[in-house]
Amino acid sequence: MPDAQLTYAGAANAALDRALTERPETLLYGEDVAVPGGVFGVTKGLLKRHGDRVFDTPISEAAILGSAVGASMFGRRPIVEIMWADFALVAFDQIVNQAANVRYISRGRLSAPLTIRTQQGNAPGACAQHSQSLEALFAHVPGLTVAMPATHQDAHDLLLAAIWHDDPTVVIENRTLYHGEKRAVRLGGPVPGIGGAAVRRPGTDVTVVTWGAIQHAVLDAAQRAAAEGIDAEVIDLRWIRPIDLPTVLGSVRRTGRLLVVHEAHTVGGVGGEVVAAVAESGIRLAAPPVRLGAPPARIPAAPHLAAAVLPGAADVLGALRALAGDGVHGAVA
Amino acid sequence: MPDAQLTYAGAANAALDRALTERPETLLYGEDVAVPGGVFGVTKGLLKRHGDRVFDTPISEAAILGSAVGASMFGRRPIVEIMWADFALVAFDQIVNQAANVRYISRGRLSAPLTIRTQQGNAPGACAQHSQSLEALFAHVPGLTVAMPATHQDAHDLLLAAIWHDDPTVVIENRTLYHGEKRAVRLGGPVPGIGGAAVRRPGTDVTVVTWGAIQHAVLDAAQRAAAEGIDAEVIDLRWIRPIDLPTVLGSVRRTGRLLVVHEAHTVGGVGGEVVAAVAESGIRLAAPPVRLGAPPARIPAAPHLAAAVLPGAADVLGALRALAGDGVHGAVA
Amino acid sequence: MKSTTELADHLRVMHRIRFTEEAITALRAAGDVVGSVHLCNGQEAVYAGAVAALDLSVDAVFPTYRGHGWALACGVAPRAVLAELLGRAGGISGGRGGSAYFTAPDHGMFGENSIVGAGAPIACGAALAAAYDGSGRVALAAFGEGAMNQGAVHEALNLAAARSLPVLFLVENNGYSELTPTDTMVRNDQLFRRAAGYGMPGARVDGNDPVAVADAVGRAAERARAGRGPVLLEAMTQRIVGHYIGDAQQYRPAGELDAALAAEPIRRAEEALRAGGVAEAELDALRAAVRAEIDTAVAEALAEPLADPTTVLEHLYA
Amino acid sequence: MKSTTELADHLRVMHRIRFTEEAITALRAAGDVVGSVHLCNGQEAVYAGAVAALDLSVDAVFPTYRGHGWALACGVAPRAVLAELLGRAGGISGGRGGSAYFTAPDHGMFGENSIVGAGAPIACGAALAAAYDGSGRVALAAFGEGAMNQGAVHEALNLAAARSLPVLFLVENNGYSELTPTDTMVRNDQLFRRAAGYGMPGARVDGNDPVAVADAVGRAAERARAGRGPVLLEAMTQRIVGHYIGDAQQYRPAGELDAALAAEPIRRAEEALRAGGVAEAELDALRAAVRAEIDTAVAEALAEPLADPTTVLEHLYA
Ligand SMILES: Cc1ncc(C[n+]2csc(CCOP(=O)(O)OP(=O)(O)O)c2C)c(N)n1
Ligand SMILES: Cc1ncc(C[n+]2csc(CCOP(=O)(O)OP(=O)(O)O)c2C)c(N)n1
Ligand SMILES: [Mg+2]
Ligand SMILES: [Mg+2]
Repeated sequence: MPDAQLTYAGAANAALDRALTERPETLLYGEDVAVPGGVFGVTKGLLKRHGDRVFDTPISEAAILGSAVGASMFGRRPIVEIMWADFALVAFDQIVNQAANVRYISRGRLSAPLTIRTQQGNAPGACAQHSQSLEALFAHVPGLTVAMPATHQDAHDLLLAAIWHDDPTVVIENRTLYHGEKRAVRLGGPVPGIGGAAVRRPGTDVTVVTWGAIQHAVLDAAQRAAAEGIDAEVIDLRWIRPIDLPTVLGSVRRTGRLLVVHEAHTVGGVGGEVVAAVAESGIRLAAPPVRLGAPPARIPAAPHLAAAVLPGAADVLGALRALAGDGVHGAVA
Repeated sequence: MPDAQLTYAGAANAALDRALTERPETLLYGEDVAVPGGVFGVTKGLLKRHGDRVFDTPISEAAILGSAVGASMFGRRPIVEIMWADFALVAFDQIVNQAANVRYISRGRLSAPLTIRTQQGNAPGACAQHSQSLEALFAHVPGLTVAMPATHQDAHDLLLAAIWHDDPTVVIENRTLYHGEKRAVRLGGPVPGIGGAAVRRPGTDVTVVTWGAIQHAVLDAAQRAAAEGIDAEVIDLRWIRPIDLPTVLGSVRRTGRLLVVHEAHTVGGVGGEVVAAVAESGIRLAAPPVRLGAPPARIPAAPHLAAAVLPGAADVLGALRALAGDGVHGAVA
Repeated sequence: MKSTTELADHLRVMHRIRFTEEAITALRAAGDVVGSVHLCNGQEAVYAGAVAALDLSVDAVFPTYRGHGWALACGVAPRAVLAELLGRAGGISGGRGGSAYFTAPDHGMFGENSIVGAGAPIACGAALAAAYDGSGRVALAAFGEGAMNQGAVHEALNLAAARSLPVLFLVENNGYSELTPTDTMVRNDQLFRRAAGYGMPGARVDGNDPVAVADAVGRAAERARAGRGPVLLEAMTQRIVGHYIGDAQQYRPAGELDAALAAEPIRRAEEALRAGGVAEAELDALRAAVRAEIDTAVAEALAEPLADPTTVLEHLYA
Repeated sequence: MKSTTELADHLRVMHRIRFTEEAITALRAAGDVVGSVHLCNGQEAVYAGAVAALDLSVDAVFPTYRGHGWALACGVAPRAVLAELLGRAGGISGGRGGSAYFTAPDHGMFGENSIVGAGAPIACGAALAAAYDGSGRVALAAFGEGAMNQGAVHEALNLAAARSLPVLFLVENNGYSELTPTDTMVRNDQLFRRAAGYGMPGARVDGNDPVAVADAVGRAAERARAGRGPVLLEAMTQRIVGHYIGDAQQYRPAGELDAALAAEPIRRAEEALRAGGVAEAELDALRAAVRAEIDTAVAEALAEPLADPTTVLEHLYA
């Protein structure tokens, strides 16, 4: 399969291009996605190449999402963009009360194979209404599937999997990743199915479960921890619903230690789900599990203030030291 | 302080009446709350007694919630009703992106002392869009405070505490409790502050943390378990944000066993937060903690189908047996 | 003559709806049906007329929780509607939807919706699909006049207008938003006038006259099918029952209900047919025939087994 | 004569806004200000005119993320706006709000809003409070023309009309929703005409003429204060910059920007003053004075300490 040198945004664009090419029933629409090619340029060129299946919409999230639900019930496969995950909250009903119910209530006579592309998280200077990490809100809803790609390859693969998936799927990207350096991205391979975590760094001393852009800070910290003799295994959950528990449990069984890191607020975040699932599994840990997320605060706009709220590599390193820095490693017999 | 024989709905009505009487800055509005006295009759008589501070609104949740945010910034203390928690999702932005930010962004120069009264959960025959238990969606949001009264006294006390509270507070009632038998309710006492769980049944063998209407099924099960020699301590969380961790941890430290029961879907539910907090505390448990909630499904309308999805007393009893039925009790040394 | 047979056909549909809902009322009183049930008694002409003007082999209807009448007009068997409310295996949604959220896609009825206004953008999606599948589909979004104040309806109206989508927005104006008179919740209660702001035609129609409704919907559908965009129709009607079964309706001014009963569509249709020379015996026969049909449907529905609770976890995902 | 001094006063405010945003643009280019910044260059007449017609001792303004101009017109010190964007301790919101979400309640400016349309219902609440506090407050909700398609704005328009709330809905029609021409997103681009559907007056006003804006807002405010309800004003203007700093504006047709520059309010105001007999020297002096004021403000803002990061967990709850 061909390799291409692409940015994360380019990888997502390639996935959209392939979907529009191979699946004539796909539609791509949202605010500024067609003529402008997206406020982040992710959908550039797609209108030109695919014509009237790509179009711009009014600033009407309920109409965007609701029409996607309706179109998907009639054989279309809409890929709609909600520019920021924060904005999904003006029309959350269409996702939770509408899209998620279509297949179940009709007992499979109808389905809603739609993909909601959005992006979230803090970026320098972003205000509190443009900085939230809201995956926990989507992940609690039966009927939805939720992906959070954080690598170039996943920006392509997870989006493709979501579009091919026959139920409503939310793909949460991260704008701080869009225009970084280019990387080799495998294109044209078989379309992957949904689900499945990825071990980004194998390790023996502590399992770090993370997802989204923050994992790059986690990998930095893991590397620095390695220099201190702490060998962390870093798992990128990638799919927030369903969660790949076997991979998580298998790792924790080996390391006996668990750290969960996400950019979202700790309280009520998906980290709680991961820690709870591990606790329920009965795996005996050598140390209490630890969640590292944002403390109770809104996200301030000034970068140095946001940095004081959001977890960073230094916090992760500190947590790794506290959790696994005692030299005693491995699970309790 | 006077005792009155009231239904759960009557207790909430009494709290609203007192608030409207003692706090001239309160407003009470929403769909059908004034002239009709509420679709569940909870606000009956309040328009008559308090006049134009009580009024009906169009079917416009964004306008109801947004105007409450605005009015609360200008010295009013709005108490607005969202008829079903499910409906909050058509205007979730006003709660999460607006109300929750007012104090923080203005560094306290503005505040949003508003109370959102709603109710949730399944009731016989209710459809999937009128049956969800959504507390996890509210509980993840810093800046919000969330209560779930399940007793007659709490229907009064928690609502009063919420109204007196100087920040946006969501009070989630349950319509299956509104018109049950009357009970003695203490009125006129000092207005309680927010927060604090309640031990509904002291016990030694296993800690059951629960909240909302389902706790009545939990108490039934606990009683039946007692006959089998399982002495369960039942804690009603009452406040979902903030969670009263000291009470939960103190109990688990004594019993060494934890069961969390809620009507909401298990995955991504607040039960995960409770289990995670206990795991993080380092308290050694005699058995893995257990969460009992709804499995991944939408809520079907037919009562016997809904019963097959939602946890009930029998499920709780089964969980208690599996968790503490081994005769060995108490925490691990 | 044509108009007589046309009206008689409408009357048959209206009887079917009325008798089915009378049966539901009895079943609810008996406790066989539980939960809140929204009847459409008094509004039957809207459904009979509108559906008669559509081509359900391609068109799609998106009603609300007050959807029994829509389903029956679309040709869903009364037995299947009754079985749904009874949680029977043969219910149109196998007991998943209940009274307020069932769906009958095989009959062009793409789901009730229990979130006020939420069906309007979904209907836009059905119309949007038509632009690509060449079906010539027209989507009809039905909702109450109170829903006109819901944000999602506004966004749907604008999207449909902006993209000239083949959507008919049909407002069932029965005067009430649950227990509240809707004219107290708007400053301009001529809701059809909002259409101009979106650049689409809007009109009021006598919602108690199935022929008038069929005529207006038919012309709007033709226009939409021709690619000329959406239309907003405001059908003036009334409930002759409560918002839900058990609603005591204390909020209705004295005399209003009597006036509504005098104007209700079944009575009016029968009077018109009498005036048109149809014999009383014929009207009695029609009534009796439909009543018998519904009695049978009730018996059949009650005889069905309950939906199998071991299947409740199915169909969440493909 | 009056009109000359009035226009000169407006010009001073417009200069203050323009020079402040030119300074912001430079600070953004230098990397002192980060993140997306929405400038209002070209729309200054709306803010100067509207605020001049309000009584900020009681009235309340609710702008959008494009709010620098509103804040400055409301009397927020340029230093405090600049410091906010620079994350300085003296920023109007202590660096919490940044460019797109700061709030200046002490100046009658009750917060930018970065959720399109969300400020409209909040403004209704400020007006609702006025019905009880006897303040006589009028709330002004400002938003772009693209926001007219957002559900929350619709619900606010209807609620304000239904309850005759003293709200002015001021549409800043600059023709674009971010990078998309808004006239392609509606079928009727005369947005003020939507007002009639709600039963409120609606009108277009020349948004590049501060006197015309002040006049229209003043009359609407008087009407609202008298208890006669809301008004929808559509101020026709344009951006002479991108949606955000860095927007290359390839989406703008050739010539459009030149036309916009020819019509932009500061140039127009200066021409009018010249025509009115004001000497070039006076205009130069005014420009120079405001520029000096802003230069000082920039220096002061840059000299301030950063907001203290140890306080970021404060003020979440009382
Ligand atoms: C978003 C939302 N808000 C509120 C409700 C509660 N509710 C159900 S029916 C109804 C009244 C609707 O009135 P109208 O639109 O006129 O329709 P009708 O019931 O008269 O047919 C309300 C407020 C709801 N289901 N969804
Ligand atoms: C609910 C919501 N949807 C989308 C956005 C992204 N967005 C920010 S500004 C903007 C364009 C708004 O256009 P308009 O209302 O005309 O105001 P202008 O920017 O022209 O002043 C959009 C779509 C948002 N902030 N909020
Ligand atoms: Mg109605
Ligand atoms: Mg604009």
